[in-house]
Amino acid sequence: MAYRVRIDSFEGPFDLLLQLVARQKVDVAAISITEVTDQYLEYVDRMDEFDLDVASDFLLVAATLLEIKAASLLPDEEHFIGEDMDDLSPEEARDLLVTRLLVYKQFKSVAAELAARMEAVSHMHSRQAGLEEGFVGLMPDYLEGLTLRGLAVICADLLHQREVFLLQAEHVAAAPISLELHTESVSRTLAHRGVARFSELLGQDPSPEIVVVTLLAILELYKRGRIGLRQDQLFDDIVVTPIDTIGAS
Amino acid sequence: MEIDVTLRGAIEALLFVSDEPVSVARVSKILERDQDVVSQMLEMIAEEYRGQERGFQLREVAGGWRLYTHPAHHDAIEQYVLSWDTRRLSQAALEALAVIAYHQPVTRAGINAVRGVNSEAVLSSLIEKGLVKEAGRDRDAGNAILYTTTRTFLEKFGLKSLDELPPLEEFAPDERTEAAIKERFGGPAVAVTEEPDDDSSDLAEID
Amino acid sequence: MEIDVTLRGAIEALLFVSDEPVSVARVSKILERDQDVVSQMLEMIAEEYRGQERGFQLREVAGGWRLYTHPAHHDAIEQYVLSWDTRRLSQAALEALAVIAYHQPVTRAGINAVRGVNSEAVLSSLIEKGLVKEAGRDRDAGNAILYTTTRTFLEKFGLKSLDELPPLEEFAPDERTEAAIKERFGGPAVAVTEEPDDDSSDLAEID
Repeated sequence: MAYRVRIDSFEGPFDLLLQLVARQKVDVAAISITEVTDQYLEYVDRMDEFDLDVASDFLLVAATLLEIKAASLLPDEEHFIGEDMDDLSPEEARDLLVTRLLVYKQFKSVAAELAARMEAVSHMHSRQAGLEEGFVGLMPDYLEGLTLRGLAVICADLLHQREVFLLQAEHVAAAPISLELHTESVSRTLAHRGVARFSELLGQDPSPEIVVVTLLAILELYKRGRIGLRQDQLFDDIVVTPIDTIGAS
Repeated sequence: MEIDVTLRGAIEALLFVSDEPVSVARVSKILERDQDVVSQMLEMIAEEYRGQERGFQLREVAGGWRLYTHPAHHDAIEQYVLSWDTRRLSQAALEALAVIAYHQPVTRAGINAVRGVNSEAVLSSLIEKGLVKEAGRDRDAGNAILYTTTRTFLEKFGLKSLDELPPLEEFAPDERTEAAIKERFGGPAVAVTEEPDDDSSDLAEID
Repeated sequence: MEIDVTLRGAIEALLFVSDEPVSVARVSKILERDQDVVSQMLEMIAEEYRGQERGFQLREVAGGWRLYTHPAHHDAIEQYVLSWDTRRLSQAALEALAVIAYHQPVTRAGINAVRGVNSEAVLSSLIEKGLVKEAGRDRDAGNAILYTTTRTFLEKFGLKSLDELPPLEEFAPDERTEAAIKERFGGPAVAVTEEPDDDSSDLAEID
C-alpha cells in the first residue's frame, strides 16, 4: 500500500515542469533550459519527505533535464549520454520530453473538463432510499453461500494483515535512503568529477545513514566493475576512480 | 391560482431522495417556508399525481409524507426486482461488512483503517442492499457517521443478537505467526502459552 | 393523441424503484411492449417533467434511463441529507481517469507514461470508487493488467456512452503554446514568426 504525500500543489514531475516553463520569460533558448533545470532541481531538493516511487519519477526527469542541459553547454555532446538513455541523442531526449509534456498538458486540460462535468452531474441525485418494504423480500440473497465463520475469518485476516503492514511500515521508515537510487547518484557524481575521495562523495555534514549508504553504493559499483578503489593507509580516505577514466588516461 | 413551481420542485426533490416519511415541519424548516404553505403544496402534489395517474403516489403516513409506487403496478415491479442481478458481494464489500459486523458502531475512517483502502463505494452498495445502515454520529470524531449492520443482516445469519457472532480469537493467526510478528517487533519471542481466558475483554481490545 | 397512462405509470414505477439506469430493452421485456413504444414513452415522460418543471428529471445515461432530482434543488437536498458525500476527485485521480477514458483499455505503465508519475495509489482509489475496473491482460506487454472505465463512470459524468466524451483533439495545446514550450527547452526555434511581445497570453495558456 502506498502513501501519497502531496508535494505542494504538483501532481507529478510533468506538472511541475509545465508550471516552471510557464513562469519563465521567453528568452534565449540555452538560458531557458538552464534556468528551468535549476528551478526544477531546487524544488526536488526541497521535497524532503515523500514516497520513493514519487521521488524516482521526479529524479528521472531531473536526470533527463541535466543531460539536456549538459549537452547544450558542451560542444561535444556525445560523451554526455547517460546509461539510461543509451540510444537517444540529447536532441532526441529533449524532443521526447517535450512531446511527453505536450501530451500531458492535453490530458490535464481534458481532466479539467471532466471535472466540470462531474461537478454538474453531482448536483443531480438518484434515489438511494432502497426498496419499499413490500418488495424487499424479493431481492436476491447477496450473502448466499457466506457463512458466519467465513465472515469472521475475513475480519481476523484483515486485522492480521494490518499488523504485518504496520510492522513493515516501521521497517521501511528506518531506511529512508534507497541504495539503488543512491548508487545511481554516486555514479553520476563520478561521471562528472572523475576521480573522487570518499569524503567528497559524502558532502558536508553527512548523517550516519548517508555514510553507510554511500559506502554500500561504492561497494556495489566496485562489484559491478564500474570503479576502482584504493586506500593508502588504514583509516585513510578512500580514493574512488571510475573505470572508464582509468582506461582513458 | 398560479402554482409556485419552485416550491413544488423543491418539495418533490426532497421527497424523492428521502427513505422515510418527511414531516411538514421538517420541510418547512429546510425550505424556510410557512408550514401552511408547505402543507397545501403537499396536498396539491398528491392530487396532481392522482389526477395524472402517475406511476407513483404521495401519501401521508405516520410521521409525514412519503412517495410510494402505485399499487396498480405491483406485478411489474415484482417481476423487475426478481430479475435483478444476483451478483454476489465483491471481496471488498465482504471485507467492509466483516469489519462493520465486528467493530460496530464504526465510522468510515475506522473501516478504512482496518482495510487499508478507501471503502466509500463499497459502503453505499452495502447500504443499498440493506445490509448496513447509518446509526448516529461519533461526537468524538468530528461528528463522523457511524455504521452498523441491519436487522436484515442478523436475520440472514439467523442471529438473535450481535453477541452471537463467533469470537474473533478463534480465527487469530496461529502461534508461530504470532511469535514471528513479535520477533520482528524486536521484542523477546515470548511463547504464547496461555489460552485467552476472557473473551469479552479480548474483544474489547480489538475494538 | 391519447396517452397510454397505464404504460406511462408502469414505466414510472419501474424507474422509481430502480437503483441503476434501466435500458429500453429491459423495460420492454418486463412490460411486454415494443421497444419503440417504450422508447417514445420514455422521451415523453422526460419531456413532461421538463415542461412541468418537476423537482425530478428523467435522463438517459450509461446505456439506460434513470430518475434524478433537478439540479436546481441541490442545496435543499444537501441540507436535508447531511451525510451526502460531495468530496471531489483529486487532480491526480482526474488525470489518471482521463487517460483511461481516452486510451482504454490501457495498462498502468501506459497511464504512468502520460502522467510522468506513478499512478498506483490513484488507480486503486479509482477502482475502489467503482469508476475504473480491470479488464483482462495485455499479452503484448508481459501480461500487464488492462484497465477500462465502468458504467458508473458514464453515469457519474452524465454520458450516454464513451462516444460522448469530448473529442481529445479539442484539448491539444495550440501551435503557439507548443512552440513556446519547445523554445524554452532550447529546441529548434520552430517558426514563431511574431515577436513574443504578448508573452502574457502565451504564458496564461500554458498554465
